[in-house]
Amino acid sequence: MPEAATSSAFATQGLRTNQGAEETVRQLLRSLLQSGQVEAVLALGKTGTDGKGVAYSLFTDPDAFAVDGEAVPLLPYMPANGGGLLSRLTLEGSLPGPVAAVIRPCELQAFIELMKLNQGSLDNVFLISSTCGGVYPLETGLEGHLEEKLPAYWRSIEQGELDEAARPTCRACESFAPEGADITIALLGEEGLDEQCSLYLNTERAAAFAQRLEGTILDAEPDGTVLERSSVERSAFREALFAGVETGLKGLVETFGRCIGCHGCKTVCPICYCQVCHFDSHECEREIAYYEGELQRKGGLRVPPDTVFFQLGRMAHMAISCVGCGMCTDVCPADIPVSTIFSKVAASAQATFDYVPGRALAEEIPLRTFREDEFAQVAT
Amino acid sequence: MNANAAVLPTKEGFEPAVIQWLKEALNRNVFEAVLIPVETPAEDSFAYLLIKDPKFLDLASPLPPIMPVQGGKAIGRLTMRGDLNKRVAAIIRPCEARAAIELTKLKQAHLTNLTLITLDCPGVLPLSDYLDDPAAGAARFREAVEQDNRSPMRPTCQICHRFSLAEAPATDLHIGTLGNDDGAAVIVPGSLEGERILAQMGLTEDGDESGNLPEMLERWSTRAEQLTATQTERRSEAHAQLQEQVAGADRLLDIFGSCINCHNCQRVCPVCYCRQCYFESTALKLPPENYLARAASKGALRFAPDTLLFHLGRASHMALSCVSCGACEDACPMDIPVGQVFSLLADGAQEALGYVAGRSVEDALPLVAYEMDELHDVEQAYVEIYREQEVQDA
Amino acid sequence: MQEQISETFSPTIVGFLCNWCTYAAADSAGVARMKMPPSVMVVRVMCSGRIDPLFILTAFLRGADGVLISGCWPGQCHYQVGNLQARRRTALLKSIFDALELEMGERFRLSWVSSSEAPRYVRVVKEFTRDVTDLGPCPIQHELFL
Amino acid sequence: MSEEKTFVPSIVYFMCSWCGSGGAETAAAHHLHYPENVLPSRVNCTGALPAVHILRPLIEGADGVVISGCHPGDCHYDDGNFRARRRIALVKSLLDTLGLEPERVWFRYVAHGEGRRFVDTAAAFNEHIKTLGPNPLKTRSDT
Repeated sequence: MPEAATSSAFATQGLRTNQGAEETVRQLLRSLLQSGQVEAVLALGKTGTDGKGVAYSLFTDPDAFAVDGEAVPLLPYMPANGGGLLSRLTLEGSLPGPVAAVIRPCELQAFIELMKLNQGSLDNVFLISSTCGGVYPLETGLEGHLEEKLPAYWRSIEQGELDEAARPTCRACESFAPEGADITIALLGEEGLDEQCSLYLNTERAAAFAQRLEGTILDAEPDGTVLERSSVERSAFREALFAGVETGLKGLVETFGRCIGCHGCKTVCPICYCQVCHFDSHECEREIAYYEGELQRKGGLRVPPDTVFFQLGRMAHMAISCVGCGMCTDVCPADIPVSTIFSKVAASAQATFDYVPGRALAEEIPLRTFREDEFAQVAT
Repeated sequence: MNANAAVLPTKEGFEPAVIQWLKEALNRNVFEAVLIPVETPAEDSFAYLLIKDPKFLDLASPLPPIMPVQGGKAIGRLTMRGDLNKRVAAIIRPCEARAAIELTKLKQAHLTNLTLITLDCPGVLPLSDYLDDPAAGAARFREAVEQDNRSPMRPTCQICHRFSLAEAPATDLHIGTLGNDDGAAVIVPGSLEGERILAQMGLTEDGDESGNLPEMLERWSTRAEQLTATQTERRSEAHAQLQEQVAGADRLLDIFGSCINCHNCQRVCPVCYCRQCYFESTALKLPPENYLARAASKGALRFAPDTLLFHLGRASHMALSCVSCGACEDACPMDIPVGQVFSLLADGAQEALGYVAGRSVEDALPLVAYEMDELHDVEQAYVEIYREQEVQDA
Repeated sequence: MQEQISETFSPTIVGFLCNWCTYAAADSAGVARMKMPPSVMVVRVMCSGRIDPLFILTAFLRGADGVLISGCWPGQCHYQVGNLQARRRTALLKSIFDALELEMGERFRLSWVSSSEAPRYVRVVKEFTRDVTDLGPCPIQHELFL
Repeated sequence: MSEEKTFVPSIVYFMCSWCGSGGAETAAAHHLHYPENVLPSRVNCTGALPAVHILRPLIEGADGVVISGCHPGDCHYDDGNFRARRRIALVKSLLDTLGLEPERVWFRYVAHGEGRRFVDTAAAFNEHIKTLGPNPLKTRSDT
């Protein structure tokens, strides 16, 4: 899988600028807005007068991408899954003009997956992504701790490694090279990221948009060895992480026992797109008779009920499309490693159908298709 | 006010005594089931359990150190579809009882056959603090309770002034522990149902062998009154301070700047009962042209949009029913002081409309009731000098 | 009471039967007075493709020891492909249970039984009842903290 | 030019369809003018105006919101205006607590025949908002 990922991530033309990665991206987005080539840019930005908050914003003012502007497109932080946001942006109709989005590979995957689920439109969306070195947990962003981490973050990126303080989900991520982006920014394992930056322009549109950037055309394909090494390392971490999941009924009950029922994992999940979740619907508003029946049968039951049902049911609904973005773990106020458990289940479900979510628009979602001669062992 | 109160025998310590009492009540068929917090199997949290089999009560904890689920919400989920057929007792904290009463008035809960039993609440620890190390958290909680110290508790608990029902018991039974040492407790009925239960359980004034009841009641209400006064003062000081921190667009947006729109605060709020929240509905999902136009007019648009509208709008929906339980703050992954801000907003709104959320099922909901002659300060008086002209025009 | 049950444990099985094939087979098995264990509580569905994984989860959480899903043979679905979709969903749920090591995979079964195969239906019920009896009561049903 | 003169506030005027908009009709019949930056919006009854619809314009670009309904006792639905008064008291209390200038919301009674009163309300509110200046929230991109 990683080989395929790297090759399609860098499809066509390479461009090396003699500016740092951060500056290159800022300059590119600024020029796109200034020239009117895009109407807006979806990227991370700082909020508030103190700039302590970080949120995605739809920028139309080119000055946001000035050196001291509020946009921070490459900040290793994920306050929301950008794929879900692009879906929200285009849910009620396709974009009237081009909009660029700077998002991470898992966000890109989520967006493609949502397109397969008819939750938006790809038209006029210009996707800029990068080889991802992970992001920090949400709580790192509180009280300005994120700034302190940045030097270490970029140092480890250049060495093709992940900072140990990055989210476990990111350290266990195997699809960190974007597929289907118009522009791929090479970050992982690239040297001198504060002085130079390599961009790979994968579409004609990307080549046209990047014309204003000064740089040298790269002949050689990028060196894939660092990415491969990172992939091996991350796979090992992933296996260790999965091995730590408490399984069985006991494990499930113990892990989700402290769930407070906020359903935040569902709200922030880019794949969970339902307007009203089944588990918030009247279907799950139980009649008195339900409680009394369960009481009769078991002598006691949890109120509100359906904690494990919610988790298992959500797995059944979205595990096939889970992109492992880790938002669910980040948001959990009870510190349940939701993403680890879901990723483990997703890996199993996706392997069953030999499916990689969000890889290509043409790949059908497994539950929408079938073959006559398959899963013979399942049915008797 | 405390007529027909009784002494709760607490020889073996307060919590075991309550559990023993509930077991006996189950055995005597005074209740058919009990809704009570129980420690989870991993021993790292608590959950409400509806218990019929008395043996499960051994695991119960009437006064857990955290509040992972607001008891009012649990009662709402249990009874949202109608009246209970079995007699159930719910052991909850005063703020949870207020939420249950509020939900009843909003027709989202039914109190028939449900006996609300409240306890004097010392507050609870912040959920994240406790989950970091449950054993240490439990010890910290015990110590704080013994020392009558609210500083390790959640900020909303630190400034809570309705932790006891000594002033006006709105629930069927209230167990008072304040003022009496060594876990001694009085149990005070707030309704005829409560009195009936005490009688059934043989807990009456006449049954008080020690003869300490009058003194205990006196000590309890004096202490509760005293503590209420200091807490009220603390609350108004804290609110004044908080208001300075949030007032004005800049400061407000700084506070909500790190919001990630997970809506956890809304989901865990006991009085936010809508199945489909307005702020998640299609009402705010608009064509991309709308978002782009809004972005163009300001230079940028935070996306997903409407963060402030969500918080302010939610306040407009529930501030009058807010019981300041702090569940929202516990559920916030970004540590936004949302519970404190909402308690500030709620106090202001409830004062403006002369209402106290969850005080009694009898009080009419403030947006349902009205007076003809009230709130004239929100009407914009028409300047009389125009009148002449008006008559002329006509 | 639990001890008593385990001695003469007869499992509760929820059977989701397709209206066009298996339900008819079950019907004719009854008409022909074929003998089978009374373990299956039948839920008639219009197509095995209608069965959401949540139905199966609900059955287990509400006290079922086994879940039987039965529809038309591949190629014979009244709605062309509903049974093939059901098969994929079953595979999905099995993979979820496997990943969580829930040991539930054996407790639900997908069988093809056409409307004329009453004896086959009886055999399926007998075999599944025997297998679930061997597995014993489903541990989920007495868990308080679900 | 000073800033105050160039500031044209954007104002949303929610009017009850029985009285407020009747007032607007009367005003039109009498050829009375009101500032064109006041955007009229008809609601069936002020009692049917959710608090969120007052907050939303204030966050998304309006400098002020004015609401007019029937005089007390004249409500087409008996008590809609009394309920509206409570709801507006709630909104004002929230805005006041958060220092968001509750004076940007006005509530006034305007009857069907009171065209002059309608025009005066629009004009007076316009002047009032001009003195208050632009709403600080409307330029913020991080709401």
